[in-house]
Formats: sequence, structure tokens, C-alpha cells
Amino acid sequence: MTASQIIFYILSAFILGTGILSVTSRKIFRSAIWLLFSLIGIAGLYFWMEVQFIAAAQIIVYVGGIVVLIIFSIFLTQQSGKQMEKAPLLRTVASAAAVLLGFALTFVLIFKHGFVGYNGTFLSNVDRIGSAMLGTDENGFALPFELVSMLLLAAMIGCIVIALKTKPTEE
Amino acid sequence: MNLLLLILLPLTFSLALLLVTKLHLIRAIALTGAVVQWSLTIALLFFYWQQKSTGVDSIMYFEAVYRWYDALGINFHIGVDGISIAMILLTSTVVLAGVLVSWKEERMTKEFFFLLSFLSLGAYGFFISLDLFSMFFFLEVAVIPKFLLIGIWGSGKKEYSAMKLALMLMAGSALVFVGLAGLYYNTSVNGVHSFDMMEISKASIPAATQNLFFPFAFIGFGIFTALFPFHTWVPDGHSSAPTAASMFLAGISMKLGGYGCLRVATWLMPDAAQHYSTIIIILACIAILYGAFATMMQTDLKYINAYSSVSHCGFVLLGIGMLTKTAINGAVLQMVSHGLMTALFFAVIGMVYERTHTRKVAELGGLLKVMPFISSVFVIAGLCSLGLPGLSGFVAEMTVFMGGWQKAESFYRIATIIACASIVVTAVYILRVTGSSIMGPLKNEQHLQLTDAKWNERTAAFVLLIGIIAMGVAPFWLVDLINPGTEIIIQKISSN
Amino acid sequence: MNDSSYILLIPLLPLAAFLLLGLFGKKHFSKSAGIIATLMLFAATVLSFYTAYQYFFITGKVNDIYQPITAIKYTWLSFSDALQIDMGILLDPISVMMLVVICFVSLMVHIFSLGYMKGEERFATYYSFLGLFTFSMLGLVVASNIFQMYIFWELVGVSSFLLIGYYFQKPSAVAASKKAFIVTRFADLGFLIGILIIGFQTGSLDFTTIIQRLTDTQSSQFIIITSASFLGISFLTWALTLIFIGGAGKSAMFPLHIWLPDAMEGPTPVSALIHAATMVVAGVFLVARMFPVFSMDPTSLEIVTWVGASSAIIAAIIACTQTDIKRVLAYSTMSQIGFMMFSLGVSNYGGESGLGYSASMFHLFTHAFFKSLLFLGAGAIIHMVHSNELKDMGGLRKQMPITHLTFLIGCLAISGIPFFAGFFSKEEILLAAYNANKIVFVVALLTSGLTAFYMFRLYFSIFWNKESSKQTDAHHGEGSFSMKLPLVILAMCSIAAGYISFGQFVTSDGKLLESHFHLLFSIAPVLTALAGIGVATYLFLRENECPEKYSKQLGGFYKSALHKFYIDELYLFITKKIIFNFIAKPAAWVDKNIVDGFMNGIATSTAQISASIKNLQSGKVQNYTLYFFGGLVTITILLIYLWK
Amino acid sequence: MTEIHVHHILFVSTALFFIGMYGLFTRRNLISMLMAIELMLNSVNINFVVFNKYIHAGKLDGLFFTIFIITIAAAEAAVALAIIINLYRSHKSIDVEDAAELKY
Amino acid sequence: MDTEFFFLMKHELMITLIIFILLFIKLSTTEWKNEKLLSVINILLAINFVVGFFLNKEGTLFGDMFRNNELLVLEKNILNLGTLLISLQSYEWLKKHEHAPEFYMLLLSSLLGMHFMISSNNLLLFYLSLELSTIPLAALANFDLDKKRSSEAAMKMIFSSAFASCLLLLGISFLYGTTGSLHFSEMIVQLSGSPLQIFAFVLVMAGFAFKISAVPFHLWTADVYEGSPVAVTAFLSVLSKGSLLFVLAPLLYKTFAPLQTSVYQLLLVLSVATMLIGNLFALRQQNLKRFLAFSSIAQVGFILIGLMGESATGTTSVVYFVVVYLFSNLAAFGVVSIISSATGKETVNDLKGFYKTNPLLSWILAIALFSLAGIPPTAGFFGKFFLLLAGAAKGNYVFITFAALNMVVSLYYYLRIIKTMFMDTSNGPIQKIEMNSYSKIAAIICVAGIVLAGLLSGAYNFINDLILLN
Repeated sequence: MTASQIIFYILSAFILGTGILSVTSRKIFRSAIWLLFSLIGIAGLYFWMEVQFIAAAQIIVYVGGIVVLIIFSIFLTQQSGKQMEKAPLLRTVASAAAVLLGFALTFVLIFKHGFVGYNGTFLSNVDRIGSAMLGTDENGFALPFELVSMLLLAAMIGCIVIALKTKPTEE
Repeated sequence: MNLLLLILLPLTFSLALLLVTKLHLIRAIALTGAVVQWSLTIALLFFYWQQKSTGVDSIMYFEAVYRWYDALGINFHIGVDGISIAMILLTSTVVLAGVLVSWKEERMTKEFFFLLSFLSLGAYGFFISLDLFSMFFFLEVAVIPKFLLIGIWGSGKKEYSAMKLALMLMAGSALVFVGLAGLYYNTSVNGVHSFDMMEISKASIPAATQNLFFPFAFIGFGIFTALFPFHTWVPDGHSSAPTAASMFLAGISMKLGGYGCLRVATWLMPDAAQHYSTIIIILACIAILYGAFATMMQTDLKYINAYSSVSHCGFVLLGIGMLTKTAINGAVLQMVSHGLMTALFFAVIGMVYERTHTRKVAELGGLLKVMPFISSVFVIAGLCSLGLPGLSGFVAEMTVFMGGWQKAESFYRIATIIACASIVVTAVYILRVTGSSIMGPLKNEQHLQLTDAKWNERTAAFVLLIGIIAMGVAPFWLVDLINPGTEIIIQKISSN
Repeated sequence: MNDSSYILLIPLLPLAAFLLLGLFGKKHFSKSAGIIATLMLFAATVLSFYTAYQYFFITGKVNDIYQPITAIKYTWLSFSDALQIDMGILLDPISVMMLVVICFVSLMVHIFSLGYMKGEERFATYYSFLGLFTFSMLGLVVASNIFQMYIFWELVGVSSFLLIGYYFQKPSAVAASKKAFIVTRFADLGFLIGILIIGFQTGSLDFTTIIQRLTDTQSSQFIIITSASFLGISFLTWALTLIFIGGAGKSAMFPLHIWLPDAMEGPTPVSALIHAATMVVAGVFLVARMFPVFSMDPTSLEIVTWVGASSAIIAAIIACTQTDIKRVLAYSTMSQIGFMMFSLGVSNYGGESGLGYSASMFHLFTHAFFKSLLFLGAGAIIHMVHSNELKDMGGLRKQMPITHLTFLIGCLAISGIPFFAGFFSKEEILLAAYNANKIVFVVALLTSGLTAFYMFRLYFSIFWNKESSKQTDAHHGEGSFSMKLPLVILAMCSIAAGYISFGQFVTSDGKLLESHFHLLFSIAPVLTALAGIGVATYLFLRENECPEKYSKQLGGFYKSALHKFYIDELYLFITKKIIFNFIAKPAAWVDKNIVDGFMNGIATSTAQISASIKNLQSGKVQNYTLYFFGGLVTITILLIYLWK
Repeated sequence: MTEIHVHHILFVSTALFFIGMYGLFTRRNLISMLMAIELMLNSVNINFVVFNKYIHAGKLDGLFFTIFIITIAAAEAAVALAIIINLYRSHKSIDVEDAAELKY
Repeated sequence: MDTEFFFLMKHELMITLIIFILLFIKLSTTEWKNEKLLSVINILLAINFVVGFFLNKEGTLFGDMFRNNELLVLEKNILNLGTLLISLQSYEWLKKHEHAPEFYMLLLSSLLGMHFMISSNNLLLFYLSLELSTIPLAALANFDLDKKRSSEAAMKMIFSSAFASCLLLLGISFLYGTTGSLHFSEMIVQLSGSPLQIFAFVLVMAGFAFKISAVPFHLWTADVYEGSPVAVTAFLSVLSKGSLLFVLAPLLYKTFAPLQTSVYQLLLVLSVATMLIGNLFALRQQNLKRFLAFSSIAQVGFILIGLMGESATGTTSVVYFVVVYLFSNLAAFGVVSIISSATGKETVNDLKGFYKTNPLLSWILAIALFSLAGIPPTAGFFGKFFLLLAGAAKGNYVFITFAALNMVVSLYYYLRIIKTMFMDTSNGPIQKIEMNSYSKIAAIICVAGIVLAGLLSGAYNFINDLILLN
């Protein structure tokens, strides 16, 4: 087993472990922290896969943005120490069953499909990404880029209207 | 003559109704509309005779094709033959009588006549359509006005009945649709599928395919014409409906089904018609006898007539199921006859109800004394129903019997005998109801104050009576009228 | 139009009366309706006599044989090329005879009704119904086509219904009219099916053609109809039996006779016309009309014979016990028609052996006169006494001399006392029966004795017995001239009609049949009749205890005869109990609860399903996502693994 | 790549996806649910990168898809949180079971 | 890049322009009155709608990522029309709303997303535009800011849609993994129908099914429809579904052609379940919006039949039905909106005796419901007929019979509303409601559309020609 492999398995275990903790922890704040770890682990995985740009984006957007947002929201809505209520047992069982079945199904299908690795070069340096991002030709992503900007604008407007509210709520 | 007039005129009059608000204007427009339609249909008959006499010999007359949904091969193809003309005449007569009978309708008069007019439009459209799509279109056009007429102006458990009627008829048309789709995909004119009946009738559809789709079309249309065991909308629907709507429902709407069974199911799928004829006959016989017996137990005048309609419409199906020319002639005659007779019956029941506010046989009695005209008409309608010679019912029933007997196998003969037996049962229930409501001692003293029919009611009754007697005393013109049409259907059946 | 088109006027005149009075009578002719109708019928009667004259003496005879003549024929409704209903007029001896009888009796009844029905509220309606009946009856007898006959057959039935129910406010009248119509309709069903068989087997509905084809043993139609069989009985027998059932219903033959006594609820002149002289003999006429065909099938003739004979005796027995004068007359009518029937049954076609046929027609002819006479007489009595019951009568000979005399003539005629019309015709019938079937003869003899007995029981009870009856309506007197005139005329006919040598005109094959008058043979019948009269005289001339005593001695038999052998009850049981409770009620129940219940069940179960799955939409978004995913997995597995 | 088979990485991503899904199904706190969704999105991201890098390396489609998913995730999270906060204001709770007024 | 760019993306650019105009209005210092603002917006939308018909070009942009042709133009115009109608109908409601400009910005962003979605030729663009059309709607669902139900609806919407897009993304990732491309035209070559691809296809379809609310992915629909403002519900039920269907039809018929069997099977399952569940639930609804939600679910079941046709006829019938459905549903929602903004009443029972007081509105609602039920002479009849007819081409008549009979069930609940309005009586019926001129215009357009779109065959033939061309 090479070092790379060991790193991969450690990363994987970390991601999945923290992921499981994140969705099972009864304390919401801890849950958020486990999520944070999991996301960082994923960023690590990206590094391991040598897609540094994505890894960076992952850290900036998720770790720096979304998790922070989530933690703020938790502060806004909750006392940190309070334990969350458990889901009804029936649903927990059903969910576990569904999830396990889904997982088995998905992975069996993936496994059966037999993805064969490709041994060509994969260039993901930042300048290639950058030029493609603004390219309007066959491999360009200028249009999605613009689209996303509209989406962000809309999301922003939406957030503002909904969250910044002045009137008191009707009972 | 342009057949489109038959659609455009009712449409114009119904739209005109929407524009006016004064009660007398509404009535005037409604009546004018009905009279104009009626004259138009009479004119149609004469034009047809004229065409015939000048030696024009074609399957359909006054044909016209208007392009519609080109992409699907759907045209608005219209034309008439004798059978359709008979049906159209029936429609206009019943509508005229219906308008006259409802002359006094005070509640939402405008809407009432609007819907009535719309109904007649649907019926005309149905009878002149030669394209299955437009036929289906007109078949369904009529559903909603019926629902509203019953639900708004009806009596008794009107909402329930209206809903039941609408749903069962809709189920009928749903089945019809499947049949039509089957025909459509099994006909190909220059590579394009077609709904055109004239084209489909020329195409040779494999027997297995016909056997698959025939039940859909037949049961679908059959529901309209009270095919056992799908007849249950008839009693409730008819008895809850306001008079004019009952007249229309029983007089015309049920005939849409019979006409469809004949024109679509039997004509276009002759092999299947032969294949299923046994079943059709059995169902028809059940409807005839069972309907008649069920009628005996009814206590409400409208229920009595409704159940007797089930029984009488059984003759239509029996005639169609027998697949002989005479029997099919009989089926068409029975459609016309039953249409007129039952409309008359409902009209009279309506008149009685309007005066006495009851339709329970047990609460009526001796009406002949207080309202001789209405009572006489009631008796005549009853006599027509039990097949008295000189009135239309006799001609139709006898023709069906004759046609049924024509088939030599014992099965057909026994079926005919069963059908014949119903005339006795019919006599029993008709006489029971006549005996206790029209004759006998006056049961309710207050009825002494009641008045006899008004001019509009008299006219309505006369209009229908003329039809009944014209058919009963001189059936030959009607038979001559429908003969070419049935001839074509028979040719198609026997050619396979 | 040919020169015989005037015949068309005979039925059309009453029809015109019907339409005129029916449509406008109430408003415009409420008083004059009777006169108008009578005049129109008078014209028709004159025409019918003229027709008879023309036929019997001028046009009818070819080569000494009376030929059927189809005077007029129009196609009315064509079923197929061969089978069509024609409206036509067929003249042959029996139809011409019937024309005369119907017009004449009808005229008498019209005249009688002028007085009898005077002041009735629905006077015009009455006459219009009479017109309708006369029209239908005339149409029936001249029918050239079996279906035409059926049409008028039905019309006759309906006119009978309307006239029986004339007093529509009387529940008993309504019930009687219903009963009459339904029973005859039931019988007509047989007639109709018979027509269907005959029509299709012979390929024609035309009487002439049918008779021609079915009397020719070589014709293909005859071979088929006799060889083809259903349930082991040949089609011909089936057809004729069924047709006979139709006739039996109309003619009130046992066991379809139950309507006739009740039909007496109608106005008495109507009973005279319809239920004595004309309509009820339609069945006899039908068998006579088809007689050449009947004669080809001994089995059906056998049936005719026995039904006729049993009706004759049963009715006679019942008549002895009834106390309602009209009912007595009604049973007597039934009995007499039974005579006509079995007379036809024992007859053969043509020649000497065709005596029964001729006798039957002769009896029909004479019976029409004396029976309508009796009925009209009874009408006059009832008009005076206002009751039908014998107990309300007695000693009326003083108050109503003319009625008394004419009634006596009628009684003598029906009893078969020599020199009266009934004697001649009955004698021939008995002779025919004697020649053919001894048992029938004995039955007939017995019946004629009974006839004499009950007729004179009636006669004595009305006119003698108790002395004066209190309930008589003195100022009424015996009735107006218009009531007396028909009685007198008919009484004369009841004597004179017997002297017509009927065999010259009406025979089964149209050839001349010599009169067979054997003095010796007449002894037994006449003695029987006299014996009957004697017993009646002994019992009923004076009021005494004997009748009661004897009836007690007869015990159960008397009681069951009084109750008409419980046949009515049997019918009621079958219709009310069995058909109503076991067919109609279940049919209605099934319709409401099973067929309709099924349709409603679909609706309710849909609603129930709808309500039971509402928890799918629990409002919890996590459940939604769970179901979402569950559905997805299911579909995936379905698509990938299960559904290839 | 020689060391680790693609399937192993895909196993991780798939497992993560269903871990997230489990969280979504069972957490009663709306914010926790949102977190679970983020996990699922991340798992898909891994998928895209893996497919792009190890299987279809010619173009950068998968990579870009990942980038855009990250962006969208952010936007979605923002809107979701805004809605959650609004819900909290009106319901005084962010328990998903409390927001089940609309049903049947 | 030349002027052609502007013509090809004209629809999208127009909407972006309007969004920015609104943004500037909002950010400008002058305070606009709502009435004035709404009039301006309506005029802008009308202009937008009209301009949509002119100066259109066919072609592709951004390396085949974006395409445009006459059919797509037509579809975009249909969406524009729908937006315009909804805008007209919601005048009364927005007049009193403090965030009217934001409402429009979000609404138009969503519309923009739809336009892009229709034009997308690429899964990435498709996904992004799908999100663009969904996320603003979630925010919009919350626009009755002071109502608890509204925020609950928004919450359900955002979580459901996030979950759905996760699955969609998983599917896309597998499609990408197995085919190596995001372009529709390139993917088609690589699709072989392997189990993973079928799974991916099911996942993608689940995403679609979620948006068009096909059973079992429909559960969010009713709750969101009920809680959201009427305008948003209308938008969701008509445009959101319509746009997805516009994309779905060619996608199934062209891109997923190699998976034909699975496509058919999936559609069959979805269609059966959708019709059945939609109808069963619609039977017992009391809230009008919730009722319309389930009825629109059932309608989707019908549309899926048309998709099964897999032919030009099928696609035509679907597009045609969307048009018909737009008119019918918007007419219904228009009336509901009028009632709701005037009285705040939204349940079926409130409609008792409605005909007595408001005959015109009753007739409009009745016509709309007839059309939804597929009763002639309304366009709904034609729409359903053609859908069923296209479905029947496959020859599965058991299914067609089932579908046709489902129409009977659906008729029941439509008639129930009619019954309530026309036949039932009430002690306190809704009083006479005055319609403003905007909603009048909208009603006229809708009713005209319902009546004419069927009787005149032009619309159908036109769509059919376009589909045969493209």
C-alpha cells in the first residue's frame, strides 16, 4: 500500500466518519462542526486528487461561507447547548432501510458498470480553468457563469426580502 | 342545403339569448329558435326527397368537408342519410316541444333556454357528423348542459342524479374514445390515419382488431342508450331533470347512443358486430324484460317512464344486435318512436307535476275529471308505450320482432319471443299507472281546483302527437326514408 | 279507386265519428253527439247491407263458389320484400256477414244508447269510443292481411278497455278494464308469435297467400312448416295453437275468460255490443278465417274443440249460480262462444263434413242478435232498477211489458226452443258434434240444458218471482222510444234470423251446403232445453225456499261454482304473489341495490380509498422526501430488474 | 490512479450521499437538514471530479460542474436559511415537525 | 460575436433588461407608488410578450450550449404570455404589497431561468437554469410574509427542491460518468442502456418529475400551492410545469431515444400513479388552491401519456396541451385570485351560491374547469383528446382505457365545484366582486384562449409544423 493509498483511506474514513457524526449528533452546534470537518476532509480529498482549484473553492465557499452562515443561523435560532429531538423511531428505521437499500443499489450499479480508469493527462491548472470560465466557444463556460450571477442576484434579493422583515408576525 | 346551418342556427340563437335580459324577449327568441330549427329540419327532409327524386343516389347527402386538424387527419366532415334525417327530425320536434313546455320557466330563464339550445346543437352536430372526431366532440358537448339543467332546475335528489348522469355518460364517452382510437390507428388513407367514417367504412379492418375495439365503442355508446347493466343513470337522471331536460334526455340523448352503436360500432366494425351479436341480444333482452319488471314496482311517474325507457331502448339494442335489415330498421324506428313517445310522456308528467306538485302514483287519482286534455294525452302516450297500433310504438316494435324472427336459429327466436313478452308486462305497468293516477276516484280534493293544459302545453303535446301519429298511421314514409341507410349498413355486414 | 271503394266508407264513417267527437265533441257536440254518430253509423249500415247484397248476389259467386275478393289493398309497412303489412279489404262470406252483423248491432246499440246514456257528462266521448270500436271491429273482419287483423285486434282491445273503463271513477270499472286489456294482451302475445311463425314459414302475411300455400300439401312452405318442429311439435301446430290462444283470449275461452264477467262494469249497451255480439266472437272469426289452415292440422283443431267444449260447460255451470244479471249473461256468452268454438273444432274443410264451420258461423250470426237483445233488455232493466242484482228485481213484467216480451224471446232463442233463431243454429252445431265426437256432443247437450235452466232462472227472477219490487223508478217508465225500438227490432231478428238458409251463403269452402234438418235428431236437445226450463220454472217462478235448499245440498260444488271455480283467485295468486313478489320486486330490488349499488359502490369505494390514503400527504416534509426516495428506488428496481 | 481504483472513491462519494440523505430524513432541525443536503451536494461534487479526472479527462466539464454546484449550493443555502429564519420568526421553532400545518 | 447574438438571445436579454430596470427603480431615490409601478411593469411585460414574436433567429451560441429556433421561440412566448397573465391577475394583491418590485425581480429571474432551460443544449446549463427558475420561486412562496402558511410552504419547497436537485445531480453525474459529455447531442451517442444509465436516467427523471409534480415526486405540490400567494401558485402550476415539459418532450424523444423501453416504462408507471393519486386526492379537497394543485397533478398524468407517444404527434400534443392548460388553469387561478384578494376566502364551500352574486366570475371559473375536465367545446377537450390519441399510438389500450376512465373521476371533482357555485345555496354568499381592468383583460384573454384554441385548429397545426421542422 502506498502512501497515497493510505492517505486516501484515512481521508475517506475521516470524511465518512465526520459525516456520520454530523448527521447523528444530537447537539446542533456540534453537528455543524462535524460538518465543517467533513467538508474540510473533502477539500483534502480534492487536494489528493490534484484539483487544487476546486479544493480552494471548497474551503472558501463551504468552510468560509456556508458553514459560517449556518453557524450564524444556529446562533440566531437556537441555544447552542440544547439537544435536538429525535425523529420518530418508525421513520428512523425506514430511513435507515431506505438509505441502505439505496446505497446498495447505487453502488452495485456503479460496480457492475465497471468504470475503467483513464490514463491520459488531466490538466486542471488555474489558467486553463480561467480561460474556459470566460470562453464563449465550445469549451467555454461564460454563459453558465453569467447565469449563476443572475441566480446569485436573485437569491440575494430573495434573502433580503424574506429575512429582513420589519412587520411583526401574525399569530 | 348547407348542413352547417343546423349547428349555426342554434348557436346564433343561444348567443342571442345571452344578449337580452327581458323575459318576454328571451322566450320569444327561444321559441323562434326552436320553430326555425324545426322548419329547417322539415326543409331538410324535403330537400332530401328532392335530391332523391332527381335521381341523386349516394350514400350521404349534402356532404361537406371542412379541413380542421390536418396534422392528425381530422376533418369536419358532415353529411346526412335517411337515418340521420330521421334523428334530426326527432331532435327538432322534441326541442320545439321542450321549449314550449318550459315556457313558464321563471327561474334563470335565460340560462335555461341557453343550455337547452346548446343541447340541441350538440345533438344536431352529432347526427350530421361523418367524422368520428367531430361526432365524439358533439357527443360530449351535451354532457355539461345536461348536468347543469338537472342540477339547477331539477327536483328531488337532483345533484346526485346530475352527477351520476354526467359521470356515467362521461365513462361512456371514455370507452367510446378507446374504440375510436382503435379505429383511427387501424385505418390509413394515403399513409395518414383517419377518423373519417366514409374512409373507415372502406378500409378493411382485421376481424381480431374489430373484436378488440367493438366492445369499447358499443358499451360506450350503449351507456348512453341504457345498456344493461349501465342503465342506472337513466332512472335517477330522468326523474330529477326538469321537464324539458327529461324530454331531451330520454327523447334525444339516449338516441345518440343508439345511433352511435349503429353507425359507429356496427357499421364500421361489422365482423365484430356479428361476433358479439349473441351478447348484445342477451343484454338487450335482459334490459327489455328486467326494465319492464322493474318498472312495475316504481311509484313515481318519472321513475316509471325512466325504467320503461330502459325497457324500450332495449328494443333498439335488440334490433341492432339482430343484424338483419328489418331489425335494424326497427331499431331506428324504435329510436324515433321512443324519442317522441317518451318526450310526450315526460311532458305530460311535467304538466301533472306542475299542477299537483307530486309525482307519486299513490297520491294521484281521477285526474281525467279535472284535466281531461292532459289525462287524455297521458293515456295516448301510455298506449303508444304499450305498442298500440296506430301509434308509433307498434310500428317500431313489430319491425324489430319481424327482423328478429328473420334469423332462423332458436336462440334468436327465443330472444324475440322474450322481447315480445315484454309487451304484456308493459301493458301491465302502463295500465296500473293509468288506472290509479288518471282514472279511479279523485284522491285529493284540492286537485279539483286544478286547471287543464295551457296553450303552450297543448301545442307541445300536439307537436309530439303529430309525430307519433304520423309515424303510427303512415309508417311507410319513414321506412322509405331510413331504408337506404340501413341498406348500406347491411351491405357492409353481409359483405364480410 | 275501383267501384268497390265505397266499402272503404264502412269502416271510415265510424272512424270519422270517432275523430270528430273525440277532438271536438266535448266543446261543440256535447248534446248532438249521439245523433251525429248514429246517423253516420246508419249510413255505414246501409252501405254494409248493400255490400252484402252485392257480394252474395252479384259479384261474390264464381262458378257457384263464393270467392274471396280483395277489394282494396295498400302497402302500409313493408318489412322485407315478401313480408309486408297491407291495409286492405277482403270480402268473403264470413267477412261480409260480420260486416252486416257489426254494423247492425252497433247501430242498435247506438240508438239504444241515445236514451240509455242521456245526460251523461261524457256523452260525446262515449259515442266517439263507440265509433272507434266499430271502426276497429270492421277493420278486423275485413282484414286481408293477418297483421292488419292483429292491428285492429289490438285496437278493438283498446276500445274495449276504454269503454269498460268508461265510468273511470269507479275503482271496479278501472280494475275490470285493466284486467280485460291485460288478459287479452297476454293472449295476443300468442297471436303475435303465431303470426311470426306463420309469416316467416309461408313467406307472406297475406291471408289468401297463406291459406293457399298452407293448404297445398305439395308446396315447399307446407312441407317445411309441418316437418320443422320445436319441442317435438310441428311448427304448424305451434303457430295455429298460438294463434288460437290469441283468439281464445279475445273470445274469453277457458282459461282466459276471467276478464269477461268483470268487463260487465262497462255501460250495458257496450256490453251488448262488444262483450256479447261482436268483439268476443273475434276469436271465433279468427279461427274461421284461418280455418282452411286449421283443417290441415288435426292437433290444433282438437285443442280448439276441447277448449270450446270445456268453456261451454264451465261457463254454463257458473252462470247458474251468479246473481248479477249481467254476469249471468256474460257467462252465457262465454258458453255460447264455446259452442261456436267446438263447432269449428269438430268441423272439416269442405263438403258435408264442413257442417260445423257453417253451423258455427250461423250460431255466431243468430247469437249476435239474441244476445245483444238480452243485454239491451238487461240494460233497460238496470236503467230502471239501478241495480244489477237479482235480489233487487222481481215481478217486473208489469212495469216493462215490452222489455219483458223481448227478453222472453231472447231467452227462448238462446235456449234453443224451436221456431226461434237459436234453435236452428244450435241444432246444426249439435249435429256436427254428434257426427264428429260423441263426448263433445254429450257435453253440448248438457250445456244446452243448463243454458235453458239459467236463462229461465234469470227470466223468472227478473219478471216473476217476488211480486213488485220497491226500488223501481216509476217516473222512468220503461225508457224512451230510442230504447224500446232496438229491443223490438232485435227481438224480431232473433226470430227471423233462424230462417235464413245459412248453408247457402256461408260454408267452409264457399260451395252450397244443403240444410240438414232432422226432426228426429232435434228431439233430444229440445227435450233437454224444456227440462231446463221446467226446473227453472219450478224453482224460480215463485219466491220459495227450494233454490237455497238445493244449493245447500250441492254444497262445495255450488260454492266453487259461485266463486267461478276460484280461477280468478288462481290468477291473482300467480300475478300478485308470484310475478309481483318473485319477479318484479326482485328486479326492482336488484336494480336498486345491486346494479345501481355497484355503480354507487364504485363511487363510495373511490371516496373511501381517497380518505384512507390521505396520510400520504402528512404535511411533514421529511416524509415527503422519504416517499420520494422510496418511489425512486422502487421505480429503479422495477425498470432495471423486474420489467424486462 | 494506479493505486486507487475509481470504485473506491465512488464508494466514498456514494456513502457520503446516503449519509447526507439519512440526515435529511431523520434530523428534525431544519438547519441540520440543510447541513445534510450540503453533504449530499458535496458527494455529487466528488463524483463529478472523479469522473472528470479519471475517466473523461479530455475536457473540464465535470470540474466546472463542481464549481457551479458549489456556487448554487451557496445560493440555495442562503435562501434556505433566510426562509428558515422567517419560519422561526413565525413559528418560534425550527423543528420541522412544527411546520406541518398544510396537509392532507 | 455579432448582432446575431442579440437576436438569438433576445427573449433572455429582454427579461434581464426588465429585471435591471426594476432594480434601478427600486434603488432609485424616488418613491414609486405601487399602482404606477405595476402599470409600468405590466406594460413592460406586454411589450416583452409582443416583442417576442418579432426578429427571431435560429441558431446556436456558446459552443452549442445555447440554441434557439422557432419552436423554442414559440414556447418562450407562451411562457411570456403566462407571466403577463399572472401579472395582470395579481394586480389587486400586489397593490397592497410592500415588495412589489422584488416580487417581479424574482418572478422574472425564474422566468429567465425557464427561458434558458428551454434553450439549453447542455446538462450544465440546464441544471443551472433549472435552479435559477426554482430558487427564486422558493423565495416567492414566502411572499405572504406575514402568514405562517406561506413560510411553511417556502420551507417545504426549498427542501424538497434541494433534495430533488441532489438526486438530479447524482443522475447527471452518472450520466456524465458513463457518457463523458454534458451535451445532449453528444450524450446520445454514448447511451447504451446499461443499468447505471437507466438508474441515472431515473434519477434525472425524478428531478423532472419533481418539478412537474408527477407521483410519487409530487408530495410537496399541494402544500406549497396552498401556502403560497395565489400568483406564485399559478406560476408554479402553469409556467414551472410548462417549461419543464417543453424541455422534457424533446429530451425524451431525442436524447434518451436509446433508452426507449425504459422511457416508456417509466412514463407508464409515472402516468398511472400520477393520474390515480392526483385524482384520488383531488376528490376530497376543500381549499381551492389545494384542489387545483391535485387537479394539476392529475393533468400531468395526462400529459405524460402524450409524452409516451414519442413521436412528433406526441410532442405536439404535449406542447399544445400546455398552451391549453395555461389558459384554463390561469383562468381558474384568476378567479381564485380575485376571490381571495377581495375576501380572503379560498375554500370550496365559500363558493356556495356564488353564481347568484357573481354570474360572470362563475361562468369564467366554470369554463376553466370544463376545460380542465376536458369537456367540449373548450380547448381542454381537444388537448386531452390529442394527448390520449398520441398515447394510443403505442397500442397499450388497457392503459388508455384506464386513462380515459380517470377522466371520469376528474370530472367528478370539477363538477363538484360547479355544483357548489350553481346549485348550492348559502346564507352568506360572497358578495358581488368588482373586477379591475387588469384582471378583466386577463380573464378575456384566458376565456378567448379556452374557447378558440380548440375550435380553431391553427394553434395545433402551427405547433405541429414547427415540431416537424425542428
